Amino acid sequence: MINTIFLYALAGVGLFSLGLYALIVHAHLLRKILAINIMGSGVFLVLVSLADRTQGIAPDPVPHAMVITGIVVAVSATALALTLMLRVRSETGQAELLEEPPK
Amino acid sequence: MNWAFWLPLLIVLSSLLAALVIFILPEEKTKTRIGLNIGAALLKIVLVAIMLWGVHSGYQFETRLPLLPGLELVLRADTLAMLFVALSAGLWLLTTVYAIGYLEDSPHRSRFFGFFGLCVTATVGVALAGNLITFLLFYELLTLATYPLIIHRGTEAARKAGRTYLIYTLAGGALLLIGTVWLYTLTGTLEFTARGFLSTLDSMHHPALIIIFVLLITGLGVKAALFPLHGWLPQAMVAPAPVSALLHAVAVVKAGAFGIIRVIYDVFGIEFSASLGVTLPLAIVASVTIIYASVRALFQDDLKRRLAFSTVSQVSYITLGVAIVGPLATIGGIVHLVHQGVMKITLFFCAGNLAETLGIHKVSEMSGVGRRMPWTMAAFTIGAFGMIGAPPLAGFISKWYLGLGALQAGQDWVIFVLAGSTLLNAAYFLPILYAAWFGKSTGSWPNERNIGRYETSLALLIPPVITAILAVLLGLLASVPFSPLEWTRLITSLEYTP
Amino acid sequence: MNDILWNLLLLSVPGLPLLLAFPPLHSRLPWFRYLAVTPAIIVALMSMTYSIELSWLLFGIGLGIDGQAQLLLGVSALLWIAVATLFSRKTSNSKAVNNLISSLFMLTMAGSFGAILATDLVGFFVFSTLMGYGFYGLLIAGDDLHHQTRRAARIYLVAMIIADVMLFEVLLITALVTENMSFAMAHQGIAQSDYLTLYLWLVVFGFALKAGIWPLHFWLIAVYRHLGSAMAILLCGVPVIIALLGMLRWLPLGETSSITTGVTLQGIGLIGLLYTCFLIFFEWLKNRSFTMITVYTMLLASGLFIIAIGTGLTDATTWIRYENSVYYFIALLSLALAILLALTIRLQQHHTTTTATQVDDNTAMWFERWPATAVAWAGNIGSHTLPEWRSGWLAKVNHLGLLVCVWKRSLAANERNLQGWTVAITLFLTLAAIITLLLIFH
Amino acid sequence: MNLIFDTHWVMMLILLPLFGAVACFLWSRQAVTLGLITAVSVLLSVIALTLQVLEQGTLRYAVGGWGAPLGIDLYVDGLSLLMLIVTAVVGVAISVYSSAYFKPGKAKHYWPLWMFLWAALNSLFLSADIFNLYVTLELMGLAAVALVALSGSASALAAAMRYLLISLLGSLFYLMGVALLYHAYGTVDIALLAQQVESSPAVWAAIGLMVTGLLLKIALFPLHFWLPAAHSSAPAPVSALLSALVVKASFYILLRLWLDVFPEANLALSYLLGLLGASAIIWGGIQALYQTRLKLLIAYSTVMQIGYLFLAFPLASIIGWKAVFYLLLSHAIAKTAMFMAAGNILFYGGHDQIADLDRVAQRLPITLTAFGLAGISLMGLPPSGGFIAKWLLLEAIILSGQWWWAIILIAGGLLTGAYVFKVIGFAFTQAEVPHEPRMVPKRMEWVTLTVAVLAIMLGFMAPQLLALMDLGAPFGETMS
Repeated sequence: MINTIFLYALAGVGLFSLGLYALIVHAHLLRKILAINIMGSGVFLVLVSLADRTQGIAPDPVPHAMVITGIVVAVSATALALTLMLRVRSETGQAELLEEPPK
Repeated sequence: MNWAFWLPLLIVLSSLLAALVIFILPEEKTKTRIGLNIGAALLKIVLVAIMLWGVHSGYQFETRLPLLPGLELVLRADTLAMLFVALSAGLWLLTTVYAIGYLEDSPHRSRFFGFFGLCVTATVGVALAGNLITFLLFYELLTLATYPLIIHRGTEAARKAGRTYLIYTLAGGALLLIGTVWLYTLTGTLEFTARGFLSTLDSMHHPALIIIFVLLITGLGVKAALFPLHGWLPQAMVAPAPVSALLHAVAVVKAGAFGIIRVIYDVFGIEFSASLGVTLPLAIVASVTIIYASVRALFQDDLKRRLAFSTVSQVSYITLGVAIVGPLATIGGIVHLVHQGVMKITLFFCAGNLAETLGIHKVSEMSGVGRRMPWTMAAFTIGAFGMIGAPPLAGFISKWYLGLGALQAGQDWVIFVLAGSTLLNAAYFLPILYAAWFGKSTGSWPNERNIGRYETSLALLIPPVITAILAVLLGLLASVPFSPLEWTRLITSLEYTP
Repeated sequence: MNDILWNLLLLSVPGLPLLLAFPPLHSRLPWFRYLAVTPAIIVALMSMTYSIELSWLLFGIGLGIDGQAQLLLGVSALLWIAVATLFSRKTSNSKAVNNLISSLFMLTMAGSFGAILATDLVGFFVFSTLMGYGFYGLLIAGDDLHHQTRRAARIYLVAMIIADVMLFEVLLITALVTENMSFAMAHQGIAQSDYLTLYLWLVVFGFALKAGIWPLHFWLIAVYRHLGSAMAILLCGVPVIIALLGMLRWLPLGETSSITTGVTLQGIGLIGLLYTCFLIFFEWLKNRSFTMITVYTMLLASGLFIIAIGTGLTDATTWIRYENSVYYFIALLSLALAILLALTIRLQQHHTTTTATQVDDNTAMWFERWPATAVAWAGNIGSHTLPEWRSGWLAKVNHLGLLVCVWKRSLAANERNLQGWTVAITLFLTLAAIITLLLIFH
Repeated sequence: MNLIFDTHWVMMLILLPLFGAVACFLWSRQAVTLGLITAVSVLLSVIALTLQVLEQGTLRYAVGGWGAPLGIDLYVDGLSLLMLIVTAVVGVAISVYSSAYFKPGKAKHYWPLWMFLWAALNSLFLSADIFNLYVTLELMGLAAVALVALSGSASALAAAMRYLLISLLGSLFYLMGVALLYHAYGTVDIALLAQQVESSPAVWAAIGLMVTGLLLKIALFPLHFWLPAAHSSAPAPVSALLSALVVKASFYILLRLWLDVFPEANLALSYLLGLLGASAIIWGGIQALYQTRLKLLIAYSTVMQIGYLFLAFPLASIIGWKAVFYLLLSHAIAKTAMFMAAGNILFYGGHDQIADLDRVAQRLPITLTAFGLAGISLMGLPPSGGFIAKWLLLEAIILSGQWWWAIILIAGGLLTGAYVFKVIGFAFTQAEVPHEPRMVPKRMEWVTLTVAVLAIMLGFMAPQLLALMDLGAPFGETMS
């Protein structure tokens, strides 16, 4: 019997993988940042869905607390990433990472 | 104050502290530096003399500091240690005096004398080490302290020599480390004990012990310049003369040889080593080194290079003496530690004098130099004859006991090695003497300078003369109490089961 | 009190020359050469048997005087005075060279006196080595030196070093069997040990090399060809006589018999005698060089000496009877030869010496040429009779020979003409072969 | 005395730098002074905490009195205490160094970030649950990225960006693992997990995710690609911080999890880690040898030294763990000194090309000495912390019978020797100074030397430090 909650979890893992794929494949920094965010959402989805470990009883509150914390972290990380991206673009003229090693 | 605890530590610290102060001394404070150098050297000699007397009267001097759980930093004054300590303390003073004269007006003296002091500290530490880990510690310190001395000149050749030196010695040190740790895991102790501490080990471990022996001896053999690990030594002669003198006579090469003595006698135990069957191969390696290096020395035109190959050859006498299982050979090997030191330092001092005063670096430039610098060349002559083993010089005593020991142990082949070495030594030393005394002088030298009132400055002249006299006295007065020979007899009596 | 005086006197016999070897001392003293001989003469004149033991010196060295030593000391002192007189006439222009020659002179003198007085093996060895090196120095010191003399001196040096190496082995063997190295104790010890034959042969070989006895006489002849009178007298009076003395002292004569060794020695002595006779005959026919004939006379005498030693070894009791006469023999021999040499050299100097240059070419000895000879020999049998590939192989050997030459040339950097090392190697190989054989038999 | 034993130093360690960060931010003109005061007070707190722990044993502190599973627990045992100590020591040294290094314009950004990083590090070491570890890891990462970007050059920004992405990626992997573990056992507390965890597919998946995420952050070969750029383009004090502490923090988490949470018998994984470590040693060493810039050389040296840390995994013995932990400590100190020395050289000559060092090296003897001493510790030559670590590691290797690691260990030591002396060799060549140099403030040189001497002194503190490590028996019960 496929539990709906388990389905959510699977979706979470799917998001995670999708994000990982995008992170590796795309060169543009904005896409990479978005990919990271999608991965994060995937993880949060897994966390929330798996909170319902014990059938019937009210879901465990702890994972929710975790997810909220995680979102806070993710927001600040994204903010930092976006600032950095803008700085990189203003310094190098493009929002991509050059592959060659530093001079 | 507990003298038994503090004295070994003080002996090590006397040069260490001096070195550290010298490091931070500004370059132009020549007087202070000289005072510090000489003062520390004298202090060390006094301390060593006290300890020598103490050891002879049966006092136990021992410093123990915790290093690792179950392992301690041990400085202990046993008879063998005292022999080496006395040698290095004595020759340090002379070399310091010499170096002060030699490096007059040259740059980076603070750095030089700082590392010089460190080098002696490490040597004394090697001598006093009471267990293998302490030995290892100072042994590696010695590598580090001598490297800057070798590349002191900063030329490309010096850098190259330094690099070679490091490759050899660091690799050797690594092998030594593995051997030591392995030994520790087998026995749980590394304490030097007369007649060794391994004979009680289960015979199941004997193959492992043989491998450990090879590891340790290879590691030490690098510094002792055993063939084929000697490659660094002839290159290292680019260093300034006092450094070469110290390197060849006291510090690096001797530390290796001393380590071999320690490992064979106080870790494995000579009788146990013989029963493992490892001494004969070692003796053969030493013999090959003796002959090979002598032959190589024949072909060197650079004086210091020739002396360097001579060192390779002569130091292996020590190893040979140790590897021939028998008390008399042991005496020969150990006493050569001192004798070779005194003779070789004389030779290097003289080579330095020639280079510094006349700009002579090659044997072929030495024709007639005896008339220009008679005192220097007289000292050189004594050193050279000592190396050949002419009686009654110090080298004769060593050869005597080595030969006798070989015969006593039934290893007659060693006689041929000794005879061959004598001939070869004569072959590469006598032409030098011949050229110096009887050759026609061309009248002009490559780079002559007038230093001082005498043939060269007194600081350069006195040390070789003193060591030359010592080389004569060590031979003539070999049987006098407290002579190295008598002291060595005392050491040997402890190493063999009666 | 008297003892102290005697000790001092005895010590000063080798000690005073040794002290006077220091340039600062002898350059300030007048007549120092004669001064150095004085203690020796005093001791030689006082007839007394006395000995001292210097236990603190080396492994313990003994000096002593008895009838035999007195005789030799006296003769040798006389020779030294004669040589000193000859020497002081010819002096170099350079002060440094003079100082050097004087020092070497003193060292040689100290060595010879010490060896005569020594009552133990080590002492004898020490002093005779000192004398040997000193003498080598004297041979080559001086401003204008014939290059052949230089070469001859080098051969002497090599012979001496090899002899010393052998005698060193003798010392080791002795030390192995006895604690006390004095002659008497050593003889006792060695007579009872298994090493007796080895000991005898090493001693005989070592000293025969030093004394230039047939068939080890090659260096002696080479050296003599180009010596001045002073050095010639010194050579026969000091190194040769000391070597003969060494044989007398070191061999356990009169205490033990070794028939085979003795007989073999007698045989060798006899052949040597015959050979020398031939030499003298041819020399007389060819060159009429008085010096060389004198030298050959010396060979003759040493041949006789070897026969005597052989006889002594065959029969101990006979030896005891004529022991003293052997000492007289060598003492007189040295005196007679010295006088003879002095005279002949004087004579020769009045005549023009035209022959010398012709003889020079022969001074390279056969074994010095052995690598080249071997290759030539192989070439002869190879290239004529064998197929191509063999000669190719020979070319390689030849190449090797060339390499040897390169080696030689590289040695020349040290000293122009170092062919002496071929001698060294050959001799060493011979020595090795002999010792190996002896060890096998032993 | 009561003051020491009753105060909650654990909280102080987190709050002090946090307040420091805020203060530096608010009063940016006095940032240097405020930062230094904070640094010293953190150091004092750590000392106090050490005394407290020595007196009372391991410490568990529930923040706000809530307690697990809902509240946050802080836990101090030998492992975390030593990490705190080394952080404090390095932190003070870096603070002193930075006080002279940065120009005022940069300093106002630097100090708050650095204090913030310190707070994150301290709370990371004190965390007793795996989720809290995630949060602190993330905080530390963000602060570190900002510090890397501080110099503002294009390469620094690019390196920072890459570092940020990697860091976030690693954290997310880790968080996924946390989620799985929580699902399986309903707790994130390490101690509780340790009692319950058994081998199961979910646990294995979690282990895989967490280890991957952490390895990314630790930069173990072959996941080290981001490290040299990030560590070498940052300002010197930041490089020191990253190499000495930030990388080590991730390793600390891995160690904690491996020792407490992950079940036994993951033999294959441990061998894999060992193998990667060995490759890192060789690869990092060779790379370092071929670098032409000093800071890159040091950065690759970090890659290499990280490899050593993983040699303990296949050995799985207490002595092995202690060895690598000791290595971690001594590497932290030595690497700090090394980066500081590189900073001095850069400061003085304006470049860090190794081939041109001879002009610079001769004029900075103190710096060069410091570099040499740190190098000795890295090589593992006695007497130094590195030597003790190497000795213990060799002992563990030989006791385990897996002798092939010893070959790697020795080869690594020789490679280290090669690249350290490649630099030091230039100290002795004579060369003229071609241009007007910028004088290095005395403070920077001396603090470098002090840290380097400390790296050597670690060789003489082994008995005490090893005893401290045993507190709470983090590596297992039996005494070695």
